[in-house]
Amino acid sequence: MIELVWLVPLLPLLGWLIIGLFGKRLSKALVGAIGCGSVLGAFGVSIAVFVAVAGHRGEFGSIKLFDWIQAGDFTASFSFLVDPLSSLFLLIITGVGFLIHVYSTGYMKEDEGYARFFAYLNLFVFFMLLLVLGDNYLIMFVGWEGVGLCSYLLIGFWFKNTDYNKAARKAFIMNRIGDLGFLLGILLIFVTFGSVSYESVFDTAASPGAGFSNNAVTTAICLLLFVGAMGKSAQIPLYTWLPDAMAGPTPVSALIHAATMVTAGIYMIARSNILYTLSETAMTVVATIGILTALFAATIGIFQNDIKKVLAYSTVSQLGLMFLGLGVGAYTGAVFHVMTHAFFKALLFLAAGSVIHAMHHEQDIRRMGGLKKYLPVTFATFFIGTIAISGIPPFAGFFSKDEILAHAYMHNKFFWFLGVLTSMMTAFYMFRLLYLTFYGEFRGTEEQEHHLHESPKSMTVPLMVLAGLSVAGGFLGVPELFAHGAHWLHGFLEPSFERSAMRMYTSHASHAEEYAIMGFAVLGAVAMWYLAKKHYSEPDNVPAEDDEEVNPVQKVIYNKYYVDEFYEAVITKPLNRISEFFYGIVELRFVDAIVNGIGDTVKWLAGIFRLAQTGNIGFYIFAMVISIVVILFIKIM
Amino acid sequence: MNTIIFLASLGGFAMLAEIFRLRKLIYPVVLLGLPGAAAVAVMDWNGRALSPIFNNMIVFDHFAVMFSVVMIVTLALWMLLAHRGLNESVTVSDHVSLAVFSLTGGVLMVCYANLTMLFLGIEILSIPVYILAGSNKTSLRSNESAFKYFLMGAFATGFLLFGIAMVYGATASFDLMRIAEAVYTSALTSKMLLGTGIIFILVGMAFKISAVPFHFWTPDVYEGAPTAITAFMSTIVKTAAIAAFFRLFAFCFTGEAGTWSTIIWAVAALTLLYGNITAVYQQSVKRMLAYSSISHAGYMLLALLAMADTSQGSILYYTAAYSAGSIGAFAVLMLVAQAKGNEGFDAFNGLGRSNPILAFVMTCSMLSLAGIPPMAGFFAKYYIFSSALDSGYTGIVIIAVIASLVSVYYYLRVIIAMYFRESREGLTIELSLLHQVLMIIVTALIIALGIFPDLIISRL
Amino acid sequence: MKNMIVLGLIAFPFLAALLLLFTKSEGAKKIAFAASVIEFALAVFAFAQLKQNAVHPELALNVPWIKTIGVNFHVAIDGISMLMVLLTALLVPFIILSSFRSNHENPSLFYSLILIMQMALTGVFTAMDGFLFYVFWELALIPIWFICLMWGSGDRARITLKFFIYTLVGSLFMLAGLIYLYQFTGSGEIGTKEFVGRSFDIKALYAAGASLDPGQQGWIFWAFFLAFAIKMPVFPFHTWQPDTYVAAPTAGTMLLSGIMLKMGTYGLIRWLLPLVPAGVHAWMDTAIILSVIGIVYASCIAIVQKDLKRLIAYSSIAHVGLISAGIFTLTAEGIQGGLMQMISHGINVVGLFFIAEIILSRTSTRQLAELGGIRNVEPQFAVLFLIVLLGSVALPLTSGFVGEFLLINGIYQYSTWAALFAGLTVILGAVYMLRSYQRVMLGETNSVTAGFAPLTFHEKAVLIPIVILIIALGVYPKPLMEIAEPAVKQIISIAGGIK
Amino acid sequence: MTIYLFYFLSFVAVLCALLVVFSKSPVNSVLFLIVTFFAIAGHYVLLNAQFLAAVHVIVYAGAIMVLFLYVIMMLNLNRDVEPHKPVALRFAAVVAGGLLAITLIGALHGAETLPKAGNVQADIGLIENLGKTLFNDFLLPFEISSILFLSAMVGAVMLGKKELK
Amino acid sequence: MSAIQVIPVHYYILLSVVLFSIGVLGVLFRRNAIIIFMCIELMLNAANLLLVAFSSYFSDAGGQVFVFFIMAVAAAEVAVGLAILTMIFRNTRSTDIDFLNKLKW
Repeated sequence: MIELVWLVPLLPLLGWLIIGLFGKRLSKALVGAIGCGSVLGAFGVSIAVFVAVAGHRGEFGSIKLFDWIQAGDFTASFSFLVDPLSSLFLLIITGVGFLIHVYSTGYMKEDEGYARFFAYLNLFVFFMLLLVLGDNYLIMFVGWEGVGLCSYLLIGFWFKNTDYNKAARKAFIMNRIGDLGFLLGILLIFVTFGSVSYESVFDTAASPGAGFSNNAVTTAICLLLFVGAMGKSAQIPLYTWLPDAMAGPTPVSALIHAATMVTAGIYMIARSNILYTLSETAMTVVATIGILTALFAATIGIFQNDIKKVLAYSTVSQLGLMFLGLGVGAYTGAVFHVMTHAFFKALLFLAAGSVIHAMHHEQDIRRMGGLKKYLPVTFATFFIGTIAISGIPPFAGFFSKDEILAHAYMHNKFFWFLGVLTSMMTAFYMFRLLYLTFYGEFRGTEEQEHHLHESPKSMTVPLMVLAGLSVAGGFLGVPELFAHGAHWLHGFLEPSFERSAMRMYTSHASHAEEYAIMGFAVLGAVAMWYLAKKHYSEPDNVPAEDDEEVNPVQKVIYNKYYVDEFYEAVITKPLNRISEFFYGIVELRFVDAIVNGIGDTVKWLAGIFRLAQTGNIGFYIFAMVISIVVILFIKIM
Repeated sequence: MNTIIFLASLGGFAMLAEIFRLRKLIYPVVLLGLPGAAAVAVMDWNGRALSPIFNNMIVFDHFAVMFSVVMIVTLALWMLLAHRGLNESVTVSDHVSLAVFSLTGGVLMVCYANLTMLFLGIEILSIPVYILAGSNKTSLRSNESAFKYFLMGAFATGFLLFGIAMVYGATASFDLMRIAEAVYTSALTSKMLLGTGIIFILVGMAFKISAVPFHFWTPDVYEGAPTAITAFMSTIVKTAAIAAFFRLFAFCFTGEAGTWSTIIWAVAALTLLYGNITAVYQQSVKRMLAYSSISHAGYMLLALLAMADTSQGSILYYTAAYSAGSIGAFAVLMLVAQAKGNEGFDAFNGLGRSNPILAFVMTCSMLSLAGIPPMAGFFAKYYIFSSALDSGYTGIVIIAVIASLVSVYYYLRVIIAMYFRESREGLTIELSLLHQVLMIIVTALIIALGIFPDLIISRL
Repeated sequence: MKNMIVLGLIAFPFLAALLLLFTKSEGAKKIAFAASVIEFALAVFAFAQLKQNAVHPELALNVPWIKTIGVNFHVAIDGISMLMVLLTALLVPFIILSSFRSNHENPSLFYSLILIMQMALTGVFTAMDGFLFYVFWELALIPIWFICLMWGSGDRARITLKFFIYTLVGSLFMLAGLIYLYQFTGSGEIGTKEFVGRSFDIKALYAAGASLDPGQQGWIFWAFFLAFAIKMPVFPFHTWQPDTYVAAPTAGTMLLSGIMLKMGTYGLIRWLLPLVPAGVHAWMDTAIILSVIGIVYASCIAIVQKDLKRLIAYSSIAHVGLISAGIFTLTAEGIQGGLMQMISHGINVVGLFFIAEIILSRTSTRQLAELGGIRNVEPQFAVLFLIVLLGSVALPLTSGFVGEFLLINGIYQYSTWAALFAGLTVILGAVYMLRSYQRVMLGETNSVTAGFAPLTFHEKAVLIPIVILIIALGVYPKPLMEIAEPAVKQIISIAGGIK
Repeated sequence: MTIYLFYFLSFVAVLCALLVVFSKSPVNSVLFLIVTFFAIAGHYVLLNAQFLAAVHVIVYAGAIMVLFLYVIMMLNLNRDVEPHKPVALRFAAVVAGGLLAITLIGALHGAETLPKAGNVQADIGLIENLGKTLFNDFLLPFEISSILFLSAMVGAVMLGKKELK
Repeated sequence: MSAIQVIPVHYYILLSVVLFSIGVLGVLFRRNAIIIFMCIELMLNAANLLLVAFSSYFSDAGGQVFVFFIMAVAAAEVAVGLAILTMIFRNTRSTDIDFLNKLKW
């Protein structure tokens, strides 16, 4: 079965080609059908592949399509690796992707760029699949850059708006900064291991006595790769693009900037787990950056008023948690969280999209309120999503987050503490969002109120499916604590992490500790729920307008700690100034001036020299005689 | 030897024909006679004159034959170039005979084996040119040109003669072989005498090839003389002079190279820099070509300086390429100046559109003079540089390279004027048949010599 | 007979040019286009022939030319040459086609100059004799100079003069180097059996170069490097380039940037690396540093450019800096990447300049500030532009990526820091390219761009194949990489790798 | 005796040469030059070049100088009012000429060590000997010089005659 | 008895040099073209004197024969030169070389 895995990326690619080339001439319905159908087909094949992988025979391996780049010692073939990790991601991407496609047929119905939108989405799915399917780092890089491109295209989907274009550009360029790190990482891998294919790299790295354990090179590789992950998965310091990326249509935010693309960094590290396992430094860095990002983004999330921005910071924060998981060796947990996060975050975004759709593209929660009665399905699903993300059992978020926090606890108590703090903040701002949006009185214009309506089926059905998944998805990874072998995912992913598992010192916490950890987290979440409910049910506590005075701390946080401004001042402006300097001074006044100066000097000399030609014979002969005298004089000397 | 007789007779015919009312015949006979002269010269290729004849007066070795052929062909082309002026003039007899006599002098200068012959050759070459430069009698510029040329030429001759006298004092002979032997074996009455004599001869020769600082006459004379005569001066006179220079110094004064090579080095460097740089400023194409002619003397001196095995071949090729390019350039210049009444760069404006053929020939000539492949001028420069580098003269080659870069500027200026600048009056210049023939031959020569340099260099 | 292919490749454009000149036909552009297509077919035929002869991968012709000084008309096509010839033969039809709309005055001259240029370029890429190489090298300068001078715009007299003299400066240094090397060719006493005459043959020159002591090799290195560095151009020898690109007519700019620039990079591979290995080893650091500085410097300057064509010109400097840095690493990856990038850059930059031309011809401006919103009017054009642009920023699965990746790979093997700075092109390239794309294509339509006419058939006929090539070569570069590999290995074995 | 004659002739030659340069009237210059030529002819006689001395007098004093005089008369240049160069230039001219003489003498330093001539053939300057040399060894230049005269003749006529138009 | 046996040859060299230099001096000193021609003749005569001196010194008739040729050439040159001068005089009414500077730079 897995030999057919090439169909998975191929179908969206074909979808893209057909829609891209003929989209204008096809009806919207047909475009939607092709767009969704191709992903659905891919989903079908993915299921088959997944089943084959998960089945008893445990089929996995590498499928080579063709040689791609070969030069000197460097070889990279276009081949796909099917293993539990990639098959799981296939499923997430095509599954969630399909739902979002379906959702989009409703959400984008009125848009003139309908066909273009689906073409981009299909292209994105193709690249995302390539990213996870590649059997070497270079193919991953292909997908990596490809999704970046699609992200750029989709953020700037409404290209008439200059701000959106700027956001798109920012996303692309920040990603490229990360990509450079990734690229250098790949090159270091090649230089070190003589190959970029996972199989041989990991085998070499893992082989005992090869000396890659806690070796500076390994650390360097890991850190360089992590730079790439920082860019793609929006970690400090390369996270600022993600909130801005909300300029794109909401399904895009759901698919790319929540469920799939941004988790590519996690996939990469999970894929390279052995390398990270070998380098404690790298692990620590990953964990530290992860938890810091999580905490940092969570604080910002508390004070945001744009429904999508809140979700965006929440995404950044959740991604940080996943990195924490990776950093503390909870590879399965991180991947698990990727999956559950894909469910509930996609759900949240889509539900938010539904709200925005109903509100005629109003995104400010200060203009919402009391939407529960107008948008019952949306509310219900959003509610589920909120509970799930807050980590309240038995919803999906609880299990995955718990696994990460448990590992963090074993690893470093302080990380755990911060993790719990983050988790609590998450619960707080999510419920804040929920209450501000759906409870209380409607605060928008009358016209908006007049038009409020529940979204069409094409949008609500995916919401319901995702809600279902958010509820049930967690049961794939029930902690061992409750039943032996309950953690199905752990068993399933084992082959992908077995190299790491062999060298990871795993100390299990006692049952009591585990219960305590769980209880602590759940208690915190529920407390926050209560707090948010209490605070934001009051109409007076609706957040202040932008021009109102607020206390300084709140202002700093509301303005995202002025990080964008800081980057502007430290990077963008100096770059422009250096460029101007290069062009205005170095290029024109110096390099080119020297070249021109040589020419001008010759002309100037010509003007001087010609004066010797006075036209006077007396002078000519005089000059000749003097020349002869000089020659004779030199001869005598 | 036969060549000299043939040419002298041709000149004599041109002189006398008028008396017998055969004026109409002068031009065609001489024009057709010149290829005959070239053929006669070629027949001497392996003739009895390979070693000196007439009591060691002249020698018709390969060097002499090839340079003679180059000059004779150049004169034939020159006849085509000047055909209108010659045929319309009542003085056709004078002009043609003087030109042919001058050529005879040139041939003498490439085949002499005795300083007497060198001296006579120089004078026979120069005196007709003094006259021709002033042949536009009513033009003050032409007068001035003739006068300057004559006066300074005579002055330089004084130095040459004094030098010859000193060399005679040192070696007791005018015979090149005997001098060479004496120089080589140091069988001299006085080394000082020889050295100073060589310097004086060098001054006289440097004057003839217009090397800095003995070049002062060149721009003024070239500018003032009728354009056709300028073409004559810058090709045949220069070829003869450099060949004579080379024969004397490379064959005869070799043993004293220590005395003169430094001087030539300095002279060549000055010539290259001064000629090329000053040309940049010029507003008149004719005067620019004069400076360019100065600078080309510098390149030729490089080959003399090198004294490598390839030097002869390189000078020969250089003169051939340079003559072809110059004839082309002067031909176009003459036609354009006649039509526009002005010799400035702006006279060439718009020529690319109004007269593509002339513009093309001019382009080839300019590129050739600038030394851009595949034109002949490129290989010429290449071969010279190669000879010089072969002998270890890296420094001067670098100067020459820089100088030729400068030269590109002013040569291209002409091309830019032709193809880029617009001209208000779209003057069409009618080309006579002979001019067309000239244009074709010159272009073919420039390109063919450039592509097949073996045609010439393998001969020496 | 098969060896006559090489001659055919060189001679055919020239004959076609002569025909054009003398027919003065009104349909000059069509004849020229047909000729260039035939030439392309010839090149493809040669490619096929070469592939079959994997053991002896050379189509060669060697006849004496200037016997006196040991110059032969030695032209040959090995893998490296093949790629370059193919690139030339591929781009010229596009270039000719792209100028169909321009209605140049005196078309027969215009197109014959292009074809003569093609002859010279093909000659440069196939010459295996130093002298011949130099002659073709210079010969290529004349037609392009005339094209720029006669059909260019702006202050072109001054600019093209600077261009001509500047490039000639380098060439003459190279000539000096060639002559110097030439003196060390040949061996044995004249007249004896062991006597071998001096020669400009590439093998003889290689041997002569290797026999020099490292100091001398260093001088030779600079003599050649200057020529190539100016031609490419590498910082700080680049200042002729932006002005010239802007002043030249678009066909000229395409020739300059698409093909002529590759003369320099090709020269590095064929003539510099194997010629003076010790010199290269002594100076490669400097060369790489200059190239890398050029990458960052030109990228930065491109960011603040206001004129689209000038922006592309600076981007070209940045790209070529990467190529040159990669080649100088003496790694197979670097050189193969360089070759790949030459092809890719050639295709890309032709596309970019054509796009600039399309915009200029419709809006009469290239100022970024005045444009905007073209995408609203002409979405198809926007897509084509975007793909070319992505090729230029080396997005994977475009041809640009293969080359750029291998180049950075090679540079990385040489030095991590160099790779880091060279890699900045990944970021800065995106910055200036996206900036220009946004300014030109996105945003609201304004009065300048409102009447943007749809692409004509000819324009599509150029852009679409270019776009297809960009993607196709990015996905499946193997045939090109394969054919160059043996030749590259040979070059490296002569030059000596860094390991 | 000979040496005194030599000194005398040399003194006359140099003095008159200087007077050629410094005298105001062109005619005076011509006359001084003729005297110089005679002095030089005297040297020739001393050097046993009797025939040459005769020819010298005939050609130079007789032909060339007459030609000069003729032209001066014809152009009516015999006035004392010839404008002089500025003093500075004249001074520079004297300096340059002096420098030339000095450096030239310096360059020829060492020639005074030349031995005196031993037995010399006294008769080489006689007509017979010169004639033999001229018509044997120097036959070709002798013939060739005819071309020179022809061209000079043609040229002088061409320049001298009035324009027909 | 030839003077050359009594008088050292370098006396003649000195004399020639002095005469030659006076000729050069005259060329530089004067403005009148005719005088300048005459000074050039003086230079030639200096060369002649040197040749004759050496001719006697070497007992070689060649030197004297050479002087014949110089005389011949000098005569021809003077003829041509004076022709040019008369031509100029016809146009400018002057033989002052300082007026002949239309061609310059």
